[in-house]
Order: sequence, then structure tokens, then C-alpha cells
Amino acid sequence: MDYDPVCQIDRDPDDLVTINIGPTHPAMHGTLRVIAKTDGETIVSAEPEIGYLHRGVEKLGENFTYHQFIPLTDRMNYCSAIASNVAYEMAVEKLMGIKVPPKAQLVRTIMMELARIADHQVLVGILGVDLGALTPFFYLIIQREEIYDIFEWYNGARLTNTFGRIGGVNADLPDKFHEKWPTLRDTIRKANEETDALLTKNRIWLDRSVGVNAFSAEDALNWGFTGPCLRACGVKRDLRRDEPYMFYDQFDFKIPVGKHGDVFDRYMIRMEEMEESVKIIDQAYAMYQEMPEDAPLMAKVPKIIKPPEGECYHAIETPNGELGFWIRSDGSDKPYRIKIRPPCYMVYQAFGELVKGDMISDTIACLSSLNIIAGELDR
Amino acid sequence: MEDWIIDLIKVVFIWVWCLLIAVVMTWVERRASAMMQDRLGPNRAGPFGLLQPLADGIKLFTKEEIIPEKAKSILYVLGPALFALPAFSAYAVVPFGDKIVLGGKEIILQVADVNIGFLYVLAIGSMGVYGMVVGGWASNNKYSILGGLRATAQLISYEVPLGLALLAVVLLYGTFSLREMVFQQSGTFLGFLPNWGFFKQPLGFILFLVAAYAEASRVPFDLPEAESELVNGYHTEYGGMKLGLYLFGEYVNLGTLSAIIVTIYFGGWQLPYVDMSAFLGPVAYGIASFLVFFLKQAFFLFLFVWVRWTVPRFRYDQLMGLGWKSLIPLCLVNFFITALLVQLTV
Amino acid sequence: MSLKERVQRCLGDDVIAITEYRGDLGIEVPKGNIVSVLTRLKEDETLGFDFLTDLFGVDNLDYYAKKKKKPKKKAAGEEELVEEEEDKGPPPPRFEVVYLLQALKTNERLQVKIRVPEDDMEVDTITTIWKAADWPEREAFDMFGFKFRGHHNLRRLLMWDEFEDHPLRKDYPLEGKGEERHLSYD
Amino acid sequence: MGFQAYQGEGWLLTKAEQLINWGRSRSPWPFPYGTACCGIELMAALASSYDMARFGAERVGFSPRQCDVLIEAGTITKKMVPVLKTIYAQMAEPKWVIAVGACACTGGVFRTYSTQQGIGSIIPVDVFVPGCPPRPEGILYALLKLLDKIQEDHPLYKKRQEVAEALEAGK
Repeated sequence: MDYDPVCQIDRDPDDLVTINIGPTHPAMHGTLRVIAKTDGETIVSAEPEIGYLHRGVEKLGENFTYHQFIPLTDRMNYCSAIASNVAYEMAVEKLMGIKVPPKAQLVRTIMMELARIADHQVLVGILGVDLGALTPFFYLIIQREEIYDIFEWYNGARLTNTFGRIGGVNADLPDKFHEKWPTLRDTIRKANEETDALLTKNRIWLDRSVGVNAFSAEDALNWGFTGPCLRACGVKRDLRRDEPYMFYDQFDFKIPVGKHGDVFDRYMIRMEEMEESVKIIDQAYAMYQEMPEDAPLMAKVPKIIKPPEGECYHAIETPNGELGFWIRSDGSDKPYRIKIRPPCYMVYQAFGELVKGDMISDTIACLSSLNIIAGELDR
Repeated sequence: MEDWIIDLIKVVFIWVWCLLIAVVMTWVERRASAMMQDRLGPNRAGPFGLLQPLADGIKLFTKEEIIPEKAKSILYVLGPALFALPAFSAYAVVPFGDKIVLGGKEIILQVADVNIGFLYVLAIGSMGVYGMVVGGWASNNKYSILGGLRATAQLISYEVPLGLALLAVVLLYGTFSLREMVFQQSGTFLGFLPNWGFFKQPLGFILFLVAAYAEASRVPFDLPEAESELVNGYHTEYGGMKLGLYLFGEYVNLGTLSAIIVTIYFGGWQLPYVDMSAFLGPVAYGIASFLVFFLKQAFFLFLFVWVRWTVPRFRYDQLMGLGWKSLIPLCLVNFFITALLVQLTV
Repeated sequence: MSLKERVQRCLGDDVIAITEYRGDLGIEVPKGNIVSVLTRLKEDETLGFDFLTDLFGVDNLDYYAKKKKKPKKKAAGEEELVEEEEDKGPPPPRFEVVYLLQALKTNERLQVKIRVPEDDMEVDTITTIWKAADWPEREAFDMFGFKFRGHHNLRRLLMWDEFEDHPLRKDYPLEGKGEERHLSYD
Repeated sequence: MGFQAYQGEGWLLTKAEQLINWGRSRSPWPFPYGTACCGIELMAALASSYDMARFGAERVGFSPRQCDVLIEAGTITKKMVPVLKTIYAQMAEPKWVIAVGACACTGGVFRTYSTQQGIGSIIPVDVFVPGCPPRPEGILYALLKLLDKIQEDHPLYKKRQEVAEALEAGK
């Protein structure tokens, strides 16, 4: 008999039931797997196993040229591909020492924030589905299609956009964007309000999310959390503020911060960030409209990119948190080594710690609220 | 006509009617959920997709029958049957209409007017859990077993508030016969309200409704199957028509529960303020009473669907907490208040 | 005081080399001292590198091979120590482990590198300092074969357990060696 | 007379087959095996704007025993191959497979050590959908193609034929 500090009882370790959750479990998003030891409904220990979507992106990066790698970044965080694209492009620009023209930066800002909204909408929808409320998911998806319309007008792809080039962007905002944005802003807010009415004011939802998987700020920093999951724990940290890039230091926006780091805080932070993103787009769009029509969109970039030897790390705040690229160049046209620092990788490794002592249902809620994107996790 | 022929006709009619409700409910559930989610829903099989349940049925019938190697094969086959049968059986005592006069013979629109119909409903209703437990255990799958266990705990816990809520009604009407209860609900209450159980037992009705949702294991109480947690819960390993039986049984259960709600709390086949037998012929009256009953039942069936697509799901401990800490004390309070009032008025 | 000076003052002799490229400061430290170096960096009041951003390995096999061929084509300001080593002594160790640190208060970043020779792949684990190093160390083991001494669960992370090679090494072909995974259920 | 059934498709058999095919082709319950980017587009195809449920492809189930069409959307890595094989083996006949996206068809851009180069070499696939990822319309079109294929199936006759052939071989 061992004393079990989680359940505070003496228990024979043979009494535990091992449950294999995933990788085709409905709540595991296709490729995650958790091996959980349970006592009845309570999780005594949970060990996540990953690698079911390991596609060798880093190895491929060593064999691709710098430009060829951009499409691979799409396929990492496929919920907000544009943010990954820009993160990689900015890392290469830092490596090359390229200054991107301001108009291109504004186009990037607008598209990235749209991607952030789209990403958060998927998260909130899926969180609802995993807790048993299916309808908000559909409301959010309908609305998200309109954001996809804008992406599609920009360069023809809905999901994997291959947005931008190294040194700027390849195209200006689509003409239809100027008509679409005022109405889109309203529909985003309306969809959020509907979701809010269905979920945030629902007693069952509160019961299921408030206080579930609470995590302290200290632990979160120790485990390397970034992004909304860290902010939910009460740490006001956002690379858009702390290491400002582009024009983020000129925009007026709030950084929502939670208190307890529970599922509800993570959910609320996403809901509020959508609202802040709308504000940022409004400001960026106002700045964009002041730019002259023929302002350059691309910096002067050589046809074949051959950065000088050296290595650097650059990270930006993607919807999930800090997405960084560490690139070492050996002076050739291919990177010598690319290391991607995906945000949810660090978050997901604490999963066993997060769900210890909770119930099986909480595991599902916790996993959804962390927003684990397998493509980014396994690369 | 011989009595037993009439009884046989009634049994067959009710059986077919139950099946029909279950079949139509699958369609309603899909189309209604589509409506709530700004979708179209199935519309390829027949007009408005009305034949969709038929297509599903044909497909399920012609699907390969799999019995997993490690499953306990006899119980595995028995599970769905155990689940579906009690649901049908409970209908036997539900009065689905007043009476119809055919060829000078008075036919009661109820399969069996037993004087303990109320107890029969409770007893049969709690049989359904065997189907879930047996199915879950026989599948030899950890998710199924968890689903089965959840079902046991949940259904047994919610039997108590269900029974207690109904007991207050028994105090009120002073009878165990469901038919008798319906007759007592004619006329008006306090001069302007219909003399329905709902108005005399508002708290009891809400408690019963909540417990009924739990008994039917529908969202927000669908923990035994909890799709995102236990894959499909107790019927994870079932496919083909065995799965079909589970799905059908669920809708038949809904039909039964709605029928009981209507019978006990909403005056059965009676219209408020209007006495239909006064101006309708004997045959027409029988049919009209049946239709009124069906319409009331349909409303509650739709309510089940409505709630299903609106709210999230409880957690296991919250479910138990709600049952034991809130519903049962409230039921007891309701019971004592009713007892007091009945004592005072008599 | 600039970051470079502060780091030098804090670590003293442990700094083997310092590189600076596009504002990113990188230091190289001896392999055996990595735990004490990181602890000092974390606890020093003027530095306070209290957040581990990432940890990963690098295989320098091709890098050295290429450098030997054309040693003159080098950008200015690159690691000069490395160049000297190349010319004289034995070939430098094949692998590197890079630690990316971050100071949350001052928003400064630092790269710490250790060099790991092929015949001695053991590195001290830093999961004792940051729990965040758990999976990155497992991944480095999986992809390069570093053995992190003291890691509580050093198993493969991304590839399956029976996989034998280390795919991110430069001598491993991109399309693999035809490995397949077979699972037997009982 | 009894032997006549083996000779060809009788009227009864054909009508029964038509009925079965009608049912099957209007109720293809999907198993959404979304592993990567295509999974998001599959989600969009199931959601309101495209609404795959119109074709009866509703009641998305994650239990392989209950589903008819395995929609494999996304990359299958070599680590995942045994899982996919098991899932396919667990499905009850008749079962169909749609491979959505370049990765599922050929491995796509990920020609690496860890990626399975197309699922066609592991399990039989009925419809391939190219695209990286394909649009939801593409997934719907693939489903419609599959339904056409189901319509032309011979669920009863084929079995009779097999029985007859087995009898012939036995003689």
C-alpha cells in the first residue's frame, strides 16, 4: 500500500486503471495521446505522448532554401498560419539585417491579428464541443469563414496562406478588404456576444471551467509557459508589449490577464484578446490609410537569399504564445539548422502536472483550453 | 370483437407508434439541431430528408455484425435488447387518450389500466440501466466500462428524486392509477388555472423534469456516453443494428418520459377549459383526445432536443452533487409541503 | 553596464567564447560546468535569466567539413576562437547544445552553448533548474543522441521507442533508412 | 430454380440491392480522422457553411465500429501507421476510405524520414482528394463521388457470385 498524496488515501498501485486516451480520441485533436492512470474517475498520473505528427520539418528546413521554407511554416500552426509565416520571415530578416517598409508591416499586422481572431475562435468553439456544448462552435465557424474570405482574396488560399515574403509582403491588402472590414468587425463582435451568451453566462459552463486545473504563475514560468496560458496564470507578459516589433508599441491595446490560471481564465483571455485584436486592426488600418498608395511593400532583397554566417533567434507573439525561430546560417542558400520554438510544446509538457488529481472530464477541458496544435507541437 | 383482439390491436398500435416516434425523433433531432446551428441538415433522403431514418435503418441492418473477440458474446448481444425493451414496456400503462366507442363497445385508450401503474412505470423505468451496464461490461472496453459505471451511479441516484417528486403527486391525487390521475386534472384550479399537476406542483414538476433528463441520459446529463470524454461510452464497441437498438431505445425512452410528464403534470389528453366530449362524437372524441395527448408529448420531446443543443455537460461529481445535495432535499421539502397542504385542505 | 560585461563579470573564467550577431549575445561555456553556469545566470541579481526559452542540439559535421574547404569565406565578427582551433589542434567537438535564456524583468536574451564531442555524449540535465527542459532534453536525445545525466525519463519523444537512429544528425539521410513501425497488440 | 439465382441478377435481387444502396448512400456516417491541417478544412466542411450533413453524413462518430466512411484528413506519420491500420480493421463492412489532402495521398511536401508517403499503400482508399489542404468543396465533391460509387455497388449479387465461385471451386 502506498500513500497517494493526490487522493490522500492509501492505495495499492495495482488497483489503478490505465486508460489510453488517443490518438484517435475525439478530444485529442487527431494526434495527441495521453496515457492516464486513474482511480475511478480521478487521474492519478497522466503522461502525454507526442510525435504522431512529427513530419521532420526541421530536417526539411536544412534541405530547403530560405524561401522554400515559408510554406512549411503554414503547416505548423494551421489555425493561424499567417502568424507562423511572419514569425519565420522576421527571423530571416533579422538574420539578413533587412528593414521592412512600414506599409508592409501594417499589412502584416492586420493579417496577423485577423489570424489571431480566427485561431481563438477555433479554440473557443472546440472547447465548447469538448465540454458538450456544440452550438457555439457552429456560430463561430460561420463567422470565421468570413475571415477566410479575406485570406482568400489576398492570395487564394484559405488555410495555408504562405503569407508574405522575406523582406515584406507580396501584395497590398485586397480591394474588397476595405468594404468588408467595417461589416466584419460587427459580425466578429456579434459572434462573440452570442458565444458569450451561450457559454459565459451558463451556470454549467462556469461549474465546468472555474477553478479547473488552476496553475500558479511560478509553476507556469518554471514550465516555460508563454502566451494566453501564461497570462491566465496572472503574469502580464506579451511579446507585443515587452519586445515590441512592427508598430505594436504605438497601438493602444490592453493585455488581458487572468488570476488563477484555470480553464475559465484561459477561455476569457481568448475572448478578450479577440476584442483587443479588433481594436488593433482598427488602429493599424487607420495608419495604413494614411500611407501613400505607392509606398513600397518590399525591401531590397537579393534574389537568392544567402545570409552571412551567424545565428540568431527571433520570436513573436503568435496566438498561442512565443513562437521563435533559431536559425544558423553557414553562408549558403540553405539554413544550416533551423530550430523552431513552438509555444504549445512547452505548455503541453506540463500537462501531466496540470491534470493530476482532476477528473477525466477535466482532462478534456484542460487539453482544449491549452490549444495544442499538433502540427506545431511535433513539427 | 373479443377483448383479447382489442388488446392485441392496442399493443401493436402502441408498439408501432413508439417506433414511429423514435424514428421521427431521429429526424427531428437532426433537423432541429441544424436549424439551431444555421445549417440545413439532412435533405437528400426523401422530401426534407424525411426518409433519413429509413436510410439509416437500412444501412444499420445491412452492416456487418461484429462481436469483438474479447467481448462476452451472450451479454454483448443481450445488452441492446435489455436497453430497448423496458423503454417500450413502460408505455403499457400510459393512458394515451380517453376512450373510443366502436360498434357500441367502449375501448379505453390505454393498454392496461392497472391500479398500480405508477409503480409499474418507476419499476420498469429503472430497468433500462441494465442495458447500459451489461453492454458496457460485456464490451470489454475501458471506456465502455466507465460509461456503464457512470450510468449505474447516475441512474440509481436520480431514481430517488424522480420517485420522491412523483410521490408528492400521489399524495395529491390519492391514487396510483395513471388514468385516475388524468381524470382528477379536469376542471380549473383557483378558478382560472387549468387543474393540472403542473400548477399544483410547480416545484415538483421542475424536479421531475431535471431527474427525467438525467434518467434519459441526455445533455446536460449525457455522461454515460459523453462523446468527447468516453468516445461513445457504453456503446463504443457496438455497431450495426445493435447500435441502432441503443439509439432507438434512447428515443423511445424520451417518448415514455414525455408521456409520463404529460400524464402526471399536464392533464393527459384533456384540453384546458374545454370539455371535448361535450361536442365531439364518440369516435372523433377518442381520436381528438389522442391527438391532444400527442401534441403535448411532442412539445416535451422537442424540449429534450432543444436543451440537448444548448447547454454543456456536467462533470461526474457535479452531477452526483446536484442529485444528492440539491434535488433530494428539495424533493423532500416539496413532499412535506404537499403533505401539509393535503392534510389542511382535506 | 552592457549585457556582455555583466555576463563576463558573473561567469568569469567559464566563458570560453563570446559571439554577438545582430544583437544576439551568445557565450560558450565548458560542458561540465553547464549546471552551475545556468544557476549563476539565473540567480545573479544583475542578470536574472530566469526563463528557459528553449534547449536544442546542433550537429556541426557539415559545418566543419565545409569550413575546411574554404576557410576564407567568412563574415566579419564571427567566432574567432573557433577558427584558431581549426587551424591548429584536433577537430572541434561535433555537437553543440544551445540553451536560450530570457530575463523576464529586463527582456534580455542570451544564448549559452556547450560543445559535446561524439565519443562523450553525456551532458548534465538542467531539469533540476527548469522543469521546462524536460521535453527539449528528450527531443535532443531523440534527434541527436545526447545522454542527459540525471534526467528522470530519458525516452524518445518524437520518434517511436524502437527507432534506432538519430534523425537530425547530418549523416542521417532526409528520407530515412526505410524504418517502419510495427505494433503488436496482445 | 434455386440454382437460377447464381446465373445472374434476378429482379428481386436487383431491387433489394437498389434499396440497400439507396440506404447506404444516404447515410454515410463519417469517421473524421483529422490529423493535421486538412482536419481544419474537414471541420469547416462539417460546419454550417458547407454542411456535409445534407448528404446524411452526420452523427460524426469516433468509434470505428459505428462509422462507414473513414475520412483520413492529414499527414500520416510512420508512428501513426499501426494506429490507422487498427482503426481500419476495426470498422465494420461495408467501409470506405476518403484520403483528403496531398499528405494523405502521396506524403505531399513532407518527403522525410518520418512521414508515410501516402496511405494508399497501407489501407485501400476509394477517393483521393488532392490539395494542400483541399477546399471544403473538394471534400464534399469527394463524398459525392463516393456516394456514386456506393450506388453502383452490388452488395448482394457479389456475395452470391462469391458463393457460386466457391461452389464451382469445390466441385
